[in-house]
Amino acid sequence: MESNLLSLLVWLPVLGLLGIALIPRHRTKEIKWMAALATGIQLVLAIVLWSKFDPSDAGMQFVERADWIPSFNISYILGVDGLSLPMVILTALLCFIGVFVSWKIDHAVKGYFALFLLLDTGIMGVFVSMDFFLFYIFWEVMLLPMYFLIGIWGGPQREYAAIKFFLYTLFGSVLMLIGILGLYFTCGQTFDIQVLIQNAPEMLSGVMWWGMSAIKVIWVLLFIGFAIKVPVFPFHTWLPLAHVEAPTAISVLLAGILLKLGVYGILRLNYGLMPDGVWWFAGALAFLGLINVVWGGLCALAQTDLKKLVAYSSINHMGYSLIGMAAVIAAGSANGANTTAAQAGLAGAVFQMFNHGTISAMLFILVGVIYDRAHHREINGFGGLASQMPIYTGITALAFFAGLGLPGFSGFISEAMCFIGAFPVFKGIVIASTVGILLNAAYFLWAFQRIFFGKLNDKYSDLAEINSRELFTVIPLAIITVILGVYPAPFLNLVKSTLNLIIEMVASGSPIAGM
Amino acid sequence: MDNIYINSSLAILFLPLLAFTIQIFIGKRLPRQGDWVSISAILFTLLLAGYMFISMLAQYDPNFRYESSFTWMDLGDFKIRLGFLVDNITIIMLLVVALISSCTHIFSIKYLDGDIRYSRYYAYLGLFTFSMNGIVLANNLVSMYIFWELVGVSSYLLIGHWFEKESAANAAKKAFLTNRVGDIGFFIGIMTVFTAVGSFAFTDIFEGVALGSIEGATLTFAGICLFAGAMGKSSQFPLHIWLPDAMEGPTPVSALMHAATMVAAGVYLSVRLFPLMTPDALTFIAYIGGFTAFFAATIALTQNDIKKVLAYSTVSQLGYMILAVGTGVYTAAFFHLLTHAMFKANLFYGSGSVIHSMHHALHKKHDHDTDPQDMRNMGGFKEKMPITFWSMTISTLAIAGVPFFSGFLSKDAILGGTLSFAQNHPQHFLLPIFGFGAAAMTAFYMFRMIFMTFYGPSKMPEIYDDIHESPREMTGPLVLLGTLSIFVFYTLPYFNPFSTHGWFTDLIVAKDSFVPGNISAHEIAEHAHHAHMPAMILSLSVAGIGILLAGLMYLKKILSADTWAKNSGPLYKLSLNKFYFDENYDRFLYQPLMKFADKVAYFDWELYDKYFINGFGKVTSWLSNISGKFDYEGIDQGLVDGVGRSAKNVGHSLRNIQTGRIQNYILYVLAGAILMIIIQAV
Amino acid sequence: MDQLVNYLYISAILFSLGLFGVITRRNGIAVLMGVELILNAANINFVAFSRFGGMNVSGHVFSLFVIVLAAAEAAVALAIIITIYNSMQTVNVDDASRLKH
Amino acid sequence: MSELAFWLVAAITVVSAGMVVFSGQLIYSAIALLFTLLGVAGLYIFLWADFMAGIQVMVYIGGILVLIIFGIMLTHKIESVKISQTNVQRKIGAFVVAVFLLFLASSLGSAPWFQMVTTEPSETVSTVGKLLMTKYLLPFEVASILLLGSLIGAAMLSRKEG
Repeated sequence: MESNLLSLLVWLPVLGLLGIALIPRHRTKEIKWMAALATGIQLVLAIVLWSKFDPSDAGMQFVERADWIPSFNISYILGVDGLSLPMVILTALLCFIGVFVSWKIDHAVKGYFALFLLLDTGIMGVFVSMDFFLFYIFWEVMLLPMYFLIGIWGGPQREYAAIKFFLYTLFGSVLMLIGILGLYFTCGQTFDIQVLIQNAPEMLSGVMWWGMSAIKVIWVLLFIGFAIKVPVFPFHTWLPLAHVEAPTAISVLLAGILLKLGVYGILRLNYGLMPDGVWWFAGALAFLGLINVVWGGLCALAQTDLKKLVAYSSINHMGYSLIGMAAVIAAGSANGANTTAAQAGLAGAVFQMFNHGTISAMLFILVGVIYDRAHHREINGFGGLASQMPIYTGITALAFFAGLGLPGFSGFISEAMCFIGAFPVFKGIVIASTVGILLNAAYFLWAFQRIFFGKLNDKYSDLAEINSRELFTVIPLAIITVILGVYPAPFLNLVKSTLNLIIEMVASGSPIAGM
Repeated sequence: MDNIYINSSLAILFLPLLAFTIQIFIGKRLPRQGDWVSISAILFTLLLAGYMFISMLAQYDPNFRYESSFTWMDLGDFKIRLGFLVDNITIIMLLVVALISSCTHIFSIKYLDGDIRYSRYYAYLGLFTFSMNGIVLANNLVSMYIFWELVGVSSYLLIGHWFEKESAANAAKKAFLTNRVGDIGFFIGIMTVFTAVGSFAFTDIFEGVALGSIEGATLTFAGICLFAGAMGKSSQFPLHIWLPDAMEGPTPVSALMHAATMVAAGVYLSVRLFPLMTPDALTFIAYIGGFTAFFAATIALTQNDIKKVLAYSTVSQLGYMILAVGTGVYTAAFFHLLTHAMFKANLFYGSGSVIHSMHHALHKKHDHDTDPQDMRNMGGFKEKMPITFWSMTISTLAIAGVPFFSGFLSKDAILGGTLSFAQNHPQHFLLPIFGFGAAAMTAFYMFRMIFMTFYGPSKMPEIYDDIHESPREMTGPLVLLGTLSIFVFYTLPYFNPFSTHGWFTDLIVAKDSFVPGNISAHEIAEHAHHAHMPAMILSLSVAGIGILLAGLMYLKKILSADTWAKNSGPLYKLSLNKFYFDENYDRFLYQPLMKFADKVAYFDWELYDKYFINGFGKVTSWLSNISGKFDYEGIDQGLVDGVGRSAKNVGHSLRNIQTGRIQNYILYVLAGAILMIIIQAV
Repeated sequence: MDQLVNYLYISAILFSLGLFGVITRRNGIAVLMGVELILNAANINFVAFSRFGGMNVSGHVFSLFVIVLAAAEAAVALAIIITIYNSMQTVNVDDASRLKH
Repeated sequence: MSELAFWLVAAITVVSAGMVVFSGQLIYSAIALLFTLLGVAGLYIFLWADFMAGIQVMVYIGGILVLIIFGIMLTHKIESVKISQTNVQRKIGAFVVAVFLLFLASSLGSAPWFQMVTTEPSETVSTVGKLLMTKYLLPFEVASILLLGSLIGAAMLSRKEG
């Protein structure tokens, strides 16, 4: 059982999918419960995984290994470490919640939940696959259901949004594929990520392609692939559109997990395989983070559509993560071997991506709740809802305050850690991006005021209070946010040995000489 | 012994939080909306704080200090330890917070009677008390910052208590955002200090400063940044704009947060961090404080809203405290914080009492348009509300700096410090001018308020009959705090009304700065002592002039206020309109920012995405058109004999290969196989 | 006759002819005959390799299975062709392809 | 002598196969196919596969060919014995197939074939039978299921009401 835990986690949704396929299409209730069952068991398994995980071990655990296409050295390798475990848990949790968020889906229910479960498998697979080829396959598996989920069950502009999302991501994955092949042929024709992590730094150093360092080329190829998912500034425009058009549950998964894949990929692959490249790129990374923070914040401030505001806030929040990631180079001897800052920054970045997962999921669910009732999301179209829906107001206030980085919520800790970590190396950038904290507060509070404060809009005097199903989807996330905000140690202990390993690797790298 | 401190501190910290939790979740369903839960929690806190205070007095040790911390997070090298620091300053602050908070809780029973969010209100009070105690107990910058922001949010929630009013919602947002500006500075300061020292704990930081791990310009920068937090919270120029607006909140809240405790947090922070401030940073602080004291006083001169007068007075008094920190007499700052908390809270309760009765009187007349806070509608309340009148008068005497009252002692200490500072550094002659000027104005506008409210004929005779003294729940705190404005409580066991010498000066002793080369605490005390006499005489005379002028203008009406206003020309208008700060911030910061944000969003959505990104799509489809044509005309037609017919576009050209004829496919397969063989052979 | 390669040549020719038939014939039955040729070519190879590979009879078994398959395939294919003919009055494969539904 | 016989059989096989493909009339093709199949059976004999030769004659000629002729008869009016048939993509097909054959032949000719020297067994039936019942039992059973399936399938397809 234990040795197959990861496979079970990955393929369980597919089992659920088969189950759904057997249920006649008009029995929507059974279909929904089947999806809930599959994701529920998955969540339980994820928790079992967590309880059996040994946080002191920095390496891969629960490794499964089987030959797949031996002639190309492609294998089926799964494993988790401190970096991916939180993401696995988050994925299981959000997928489970996502099923209940989509409870109200009323057309083509069967197809929806089938695709939903397929998406679940894809995401889970990306986080646990330790073979580059497998990773890529899962990466693509994820793309397809997303396309249909947005394109069929989305809002009025759904087709445009879906195709845009699809093309953007496809563009990224093509570049990524080139990068993967480059690595494959330069580093001993293997796709095994663990082997690559061992060998790649050495085998890549000094390799030149067309007068450019191979590290730089591969770094940039992979980075763009991941940056589109994050999304990093110039590649971000699919996000607001996709978020706005996607059904609520899909927005939740999109913001909660899919964006994290980008950061995860950069940390796992760019950082793991090319520590020298980190030295070359960290400055740019921090700068992109700054742009994300400020740009996202400003755009969010200008929005009148609540969902778009939350979408831009995601861009803003992921910027903090980028800044924190860039802090890793503080650990290098050139920067005074300041491992303290590097640990703070990297742990902050990882923590931020987890927290954004819970917080933005909460925000999107809450936007969905109000949209279901009022059938629009125009911020200025509400007003005074606080007196009509006190519980909803309370939860939303909690989510908004969590989003604007109020202490007591987990988002604050991670943002602060990102900044503290990056400060010694990138003083100017960090100081400039603290403006983001202000923008953050400004757009959330302003939106909050416009929706909930003031006199109650007569149109909404019969708006129903948030119901227990919706509460059930939000409360777990709120609890996690608060608990980790008060006492983050459980999370940080989980990730720290893996992250310290990454820091060690990066610290041992050096800036690339020449082009 | 230590354990008792730690246990009572923990209890003091978490009891209000418990009350908050209970109120938030089940408050509404409890009898009396659960106010008794909050009140008993806070009274218990008061008991504990009182106990700590008494044991402090029993110990009578100026160097008493107890610290305890635990590891909050540990990433190997990066560690954060949070903990408590209990010393005399902490204990006094805890008592102040518990006392004023208890008063507010009791005062609010009647003041908010029948409010629709009564339990919510008490919940937020609990949250505030919790976070304020957190600030007071913090022994490190991290927990300080955490509670700092939590205080901000409880202030947001309480100012916005009546959120149906647009102005209240705006004020709440403004308060939070303005505070955030300061907090950003605070945060940058924390990062600077941490980067240099590697720890957040005060003790480690001071040690680092003493050892020189952070010094010179960096330390000045860090000091000023940290002080920026205090500027935001203590509403110092130019971040003072939120405090007057914050008066939109219920008056007891104004008394608790926006007069006595929360705004004093900035001063508290400055006092705590005084040892790491460099002379340059201190000079900056002194000027900010001095200017704020003066500037806010000039605005207070002309305000007609009773709470606005008090609000600007608060800003001005906070400026005093900051000035004291800047000039090195930081114990005087803390002393003023203590006395100010009592008399200013009292003044707010008094104004609350007046507003409450005005409100009820107006309500009886079904008059909802008249502003119950406007002093031009009051007058002659002295007979109707004697308790309120007397307690307010005592507090006004205290704030004006009249001997035998607490304010005299603390203000005098500050002014003495400022004067001696200017004597040693003649180039900073402006600071005492600010200080004494503000003192004169304070005396003037406070008595103006008293005269306009309580003396003379009533300006709205139609409601005069309905003005009544407030109920006991409201007068109780008034009497208590009014009594505490008398000097003896601060000079015990001595009874000299002209000397601060007493338990406070014995227990709170200034310590040397940790910044190498700074002037020592002993020297500062020495200088201040010398300046004591002239400062006292000067302050007494300016206060006397202020009171006299107020009396002539508003009591005896010998001087006409209108004529004076006219004569002062634009100055009067500037003061009345608060120097147009809000308007200018709106015009030069807020609006441009919003416009910029709109532009950015427009660019992002309408231009960048629509043209640039979608342009890629267009280019790609154009290229694929070309390649499709090439494919069709070049390859397809040549290879497939006679199959291709007229095809309209690229999509169709591809379709031509898809004949649906299996035999064609086999042929292609075969051709492909041959091709592969050829490739293999070559 | 004792040279493996001769058999292979014959088989190759048979295979190519069969292929040509499959590709070019329009009549379904003729296509089927082409397929039979291809199968026979394969069978010759099996048996030939069996003979020159140490008389390993496994080759025979294989071609036996191929024959079985061929029989099944012929039966089904003819059934299909007859059905198509019954409904469309044609046995031309390309006609059939054009009349989907 | 046997060498001559071999070439004769080979010639019959190849030529008749050509006729199968090129003949303009379907019924001629069918008859040519008969000779091809017979030729292949002959080749089996030269390859010491007596049992296979027998099976070839029985199954192919006795079964499949009869089936094909039945098919031809069933799908054409009996009076039109000259069942003409046309070809598509003749030229290009011929070209491609010819090139293919060329490659095939050249690779066959250039490959270094390895031949084992063995003696002719007296008969192969028992060996084949043993193999079928032991080593190839599973494929054997599968083949039987396939046959059953195709039997049912064919019956289903050719029912009047499909």
